[in-house]
Amino acid sequence: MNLYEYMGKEIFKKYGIPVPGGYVIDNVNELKKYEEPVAIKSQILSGKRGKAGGIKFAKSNDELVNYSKELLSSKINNLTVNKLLIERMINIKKEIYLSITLDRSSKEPIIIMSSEGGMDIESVPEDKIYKIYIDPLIGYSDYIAREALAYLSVENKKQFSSLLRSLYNAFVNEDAMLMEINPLIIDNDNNIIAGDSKVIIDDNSLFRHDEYKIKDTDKTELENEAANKSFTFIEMGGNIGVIANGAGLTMATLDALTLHKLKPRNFLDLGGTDDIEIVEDAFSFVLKAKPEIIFVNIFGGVTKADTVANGIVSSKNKFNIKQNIIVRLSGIHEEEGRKILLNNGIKAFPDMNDAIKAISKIYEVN
Amino acid sequence: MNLYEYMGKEIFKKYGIPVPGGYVIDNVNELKKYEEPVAIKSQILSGKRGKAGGIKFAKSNDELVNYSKELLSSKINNLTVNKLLIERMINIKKEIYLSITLDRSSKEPIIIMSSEGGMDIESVPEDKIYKIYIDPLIGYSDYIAREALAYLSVENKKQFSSLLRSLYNAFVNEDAMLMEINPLIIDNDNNIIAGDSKVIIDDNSLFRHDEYKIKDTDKTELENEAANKSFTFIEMGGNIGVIANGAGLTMATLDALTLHKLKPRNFLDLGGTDDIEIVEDAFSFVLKAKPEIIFVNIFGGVTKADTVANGIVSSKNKFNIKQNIIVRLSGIHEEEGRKILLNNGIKAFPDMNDAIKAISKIYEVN
Amino acid sequence: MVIINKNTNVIVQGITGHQGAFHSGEMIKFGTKVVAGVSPGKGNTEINHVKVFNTVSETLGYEPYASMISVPAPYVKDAALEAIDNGIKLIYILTEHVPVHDTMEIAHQARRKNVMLIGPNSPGITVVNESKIGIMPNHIFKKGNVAIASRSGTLTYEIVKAVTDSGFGETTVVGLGGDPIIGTTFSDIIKIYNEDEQTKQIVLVGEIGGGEEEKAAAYIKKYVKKPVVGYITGRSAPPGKRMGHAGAIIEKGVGTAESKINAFKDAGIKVADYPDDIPGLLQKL
Amino acid sequence: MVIINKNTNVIVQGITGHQGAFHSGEMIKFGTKVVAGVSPGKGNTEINHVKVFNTVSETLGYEPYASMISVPAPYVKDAALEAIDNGIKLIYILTEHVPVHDTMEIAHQARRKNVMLIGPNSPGITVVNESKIGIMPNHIFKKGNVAIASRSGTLTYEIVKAVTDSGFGETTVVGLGGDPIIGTTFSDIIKIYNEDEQTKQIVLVGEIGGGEEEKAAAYIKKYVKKPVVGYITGRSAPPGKRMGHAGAIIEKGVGTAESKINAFKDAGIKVADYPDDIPGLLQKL
Repeated sequence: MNLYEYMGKEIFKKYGIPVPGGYVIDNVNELKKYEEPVAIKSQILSGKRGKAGGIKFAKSNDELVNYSKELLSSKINNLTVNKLLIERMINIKKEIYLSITLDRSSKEPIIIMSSEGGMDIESVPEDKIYKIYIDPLIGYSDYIAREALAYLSVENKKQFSSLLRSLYNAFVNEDAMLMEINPLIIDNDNNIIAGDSKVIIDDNSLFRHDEYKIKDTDKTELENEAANKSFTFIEMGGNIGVIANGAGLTMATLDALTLHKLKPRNFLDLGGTDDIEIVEDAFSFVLKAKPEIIFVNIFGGVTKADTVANGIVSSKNKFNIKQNIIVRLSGIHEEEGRKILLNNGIKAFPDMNDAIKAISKIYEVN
Repeated sequence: MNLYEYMGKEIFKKYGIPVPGGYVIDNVNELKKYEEPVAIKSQILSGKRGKAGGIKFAKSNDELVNYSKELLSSKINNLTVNKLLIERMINIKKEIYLSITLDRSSKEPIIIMSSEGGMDIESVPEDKIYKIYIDPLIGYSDYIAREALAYLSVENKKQFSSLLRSLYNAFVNEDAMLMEINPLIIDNDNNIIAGDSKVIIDDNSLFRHDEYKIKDTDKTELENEAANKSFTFIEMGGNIGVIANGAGLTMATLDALTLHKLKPRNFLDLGGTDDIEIVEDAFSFVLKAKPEIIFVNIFGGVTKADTVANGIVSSKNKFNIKQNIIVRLSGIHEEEGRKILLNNGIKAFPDMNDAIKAISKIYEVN
Repeated sequence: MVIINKNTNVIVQGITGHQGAFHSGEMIKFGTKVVAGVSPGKGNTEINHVKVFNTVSETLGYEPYASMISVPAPYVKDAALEAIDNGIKLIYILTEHVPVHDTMEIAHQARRKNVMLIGPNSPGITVVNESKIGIMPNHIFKKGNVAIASRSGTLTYEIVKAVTDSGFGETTVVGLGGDPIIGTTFSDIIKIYNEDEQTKQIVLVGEIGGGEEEKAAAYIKKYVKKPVVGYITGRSAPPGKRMGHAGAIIEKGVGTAESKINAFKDAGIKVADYPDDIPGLLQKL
Repeated sequence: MVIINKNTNVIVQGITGHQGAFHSGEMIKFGTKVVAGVSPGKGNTEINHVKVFNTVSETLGYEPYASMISVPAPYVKDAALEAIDNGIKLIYILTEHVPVHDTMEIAHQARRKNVMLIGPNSPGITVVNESKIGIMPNHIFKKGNVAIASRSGTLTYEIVKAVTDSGFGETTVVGLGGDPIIGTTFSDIIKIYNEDEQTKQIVLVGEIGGGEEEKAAAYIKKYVKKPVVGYITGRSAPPGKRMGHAGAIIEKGVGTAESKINAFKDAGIKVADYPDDIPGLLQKL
């Protein structure tokens, strides 16, 4: 799950990583009296927040109140701003990029650094990026900071060393997939301060982190609702509702539709199941997304095709589905399954491409 | 350093390992009013405390007061009792042996268990002892308790598993060389309770454990005083004071004296030095042990023989040493060194055995 | 054949669970030598005529070589470390939702102890006519000359069935797992398939996320003479979204379908647009 | 010769410290190729005409094979992990008083990465006429056919000198270290000495504590044809007392001089009562 900047900074504080003094508000009534110049930062899970106008700087109480009013409830990069982080302004001598993430290839945590702070790391040239791999069986040791400091020019080496150790501890203890500080600010007194935070916590670790059991707000309402039912549901913006089984087959289904110039409304992985009710649950989510057509693509392996067929029929009746349902049903018990569907007036194909062609035809006809 | 039972049990408590309710006293005035049967346990660093009369059981207030008076300041196994641990009596259904120590050969922590609790583990036959090695790069994992429980019959498996994890955490975090619970008591309600504690903390780790900077009381006063000056000084009970350089050579010196039926008074390793003052410090400790003769055995490698010779001469004058000083001086600058000594009336040999023969001769003559 | 054969002794950690019980039964039907089960607290019971023990240590008399781990995600690390510590040489983790920090530790300890790790979140490994460890449906296989590796489950079954139905048949099928960090990867498996004499052609079913398809392509370009067919899912996936698999995500521009497809093409791999196209791209040898 | 030779590139971690500075100078006089020094915060300086860097990583251009670690005990683990991570293949730790839990971790990581570890709390290794890493006095050696291993410092110098003075001379001398847990032990070194063609006879200087002398004796009994002379210190030591070396302690009846002497005798090793007796027990070959 992606954490808001202010939540990432709370973690930083807990591990002794300096952050600018500040506070969070949901509401302008919670603003404290203006005392010094502050940044007003929209708490949304989106990059390039500043460029999109999500960060304002106030040099008076009026500015503080007016900008806060302006930002709260506004839409930045298509996301509603529900919270603001009001932070003391830091004088900036230098900006550094620092993150710890997982390197999939080496299967290790990796520290990524660059003296080019404040920019998206993707846009920094490779030769200005420095990487250190950490052996997870050994963990962090102080020489890693020394190696980092051979690359980064930082005056306050002791503070940097302690910060890097803290960040690594936070990364491991909090089961993070990413902890990014961009920019890591060095101020005119050579203090090192985390200017921003981007933290992603491993969803699969939440059983040992009660503190993160909050609403994961980079998901839409429907996505969250599905997640609570243990479905992976992703909104895609098209018009063809999709139910498939297995993440791979579901992705393949979306890809195939797209290659046929059709636009999927969603990703929904039914999972490996043999339960009619779960099929009904899947339909209920897809229907909430208001698709024009529903495409069900099932390969029966563990999941039996006839069970799914029965689930489709019962869903159609239960939810009084008016939309066209196109089904591709293959694998174990496929013939029984297709027979059940045809008997109930639902088109069923053994082949995925034939099913998609049938959908294309509907759109051509319309 | 060896910790007293009550100190070990404080560590256990900190890590959530159950111990009997109790308190420590230096003085009978600190006794609490008798409420239930208690054990009165002399806090001395010695095995077989019980057999030597160091543990008493009180079933009334009178007994509590009288036994406490009797034990405090008494000598048990030649050690003075300065503290008592007053502990609630535990009903005992079963006694187990459990310890974690370092296995020198595998270079790993090792868990040692036996269903024969309450006895010295040395006297338990090998086939009743069960060992589990822990990989220090991986640490403890719960399967280790399951493997232990395949050997030990314990009803309350969940409590045992949690206790073993706690003991391992304590062992690592406290830099222990030994954490022994003998007996580990299982009471009539199947609760598991640490009946005793024997904990040895690595002296070399004390820089990260301020809490253990206490007087290590299994050393004599002189040994402690020497330790504060960074000398290893061990009292041996004989009459020949020994100063040698290097732990190996010092042990070899004691061994050689013993093989010649001579009795060393002490072990004192001068270390690798080239400083006259350190030689003087060494003499000051050996003199406090009141030896009949002083034997100095030096091989000059890094330490130069002439420097030591000068140190011996200055010590003799400074401390007005009346005892015979026999010196064996070899290695770098040995001839200069022996000359300095002979000029000051001190017998010096190039060969260790010749020096020891000279000491033997003194005793034969006397 | 490779990795396992009909003489491979297999234990199942978590054999008394819903998945463990069902799939160990299916494995036995397939012909797998399931010699013992492990389920803490269920020792001295039996399931599918297989004896159940509390610890892996107690199964060592059966000389297990491989373990299938099907325990709840919070206990996977403990089970895997137990298996490694007891000398198991092949560990397959079925379980989904294993914390990635746990997987890192398992993977490193496995490498240190020369243990082959498959998964987590994988459908397992099937060597046709020999042995199956995992959850792939028994009925889809037929002995042939195609080796398949995939990051998916159901999609793999579908492709296997298509390969079977088209008459080619398979030597070995490995599901590598849908997590961001997995034990055996494409670049590991391609070496094994390349050296396997019975395997005449290879199918790789990749997906968005990470760079293992690209690494495998580089290896194929350099060393592999056998025909390879590739397929990549997730072409239509938006960046930053986990597409059902924890590992199927485009992060900071890395792991796009485009990059993988280009790497495949550059290595001379024939790339299928649809899974159904795969049999047609295989060569009649 | 074994372990190191005149072409072995050596770095010194802690070269600007009192010990590091003095002994790196002595090593250079001996003929050791000290190619670089490491001392955090002292980069861009020079000592004994050797360039000093802040990190091991920066010395890699000199292709170091071995590192001598002479930093204060609290920093030894960090320095050793740094050396291992940077591909150093032989690590010698001079420092005394290293926490034993740190040594365990260093030793396991060294074994995992195929690094030879000598020490901690060791006088080092000398291969006569080739290279010296450590603090043994230069002047005591003479090229000969005796290999010596010992857990002591000064006592070793004394024995080396006696072997030199008696005309035999040495091939290799290794100080294993006085700590309870050390990298290379008697049972490791005996294999190396047994295989070294220049070594015709072997001297082992053991002491109370642990069981490595016994393990080496068992190996010698089985495999070693070369004459071996042994000596054990601590015969007169009371149990439970650490005799100067953290490792020289009889614990729970384990590690007595008697046990070691008996094991030596049982393996056909001639046992000296006094260090001075050792040259007399060596064979004129």
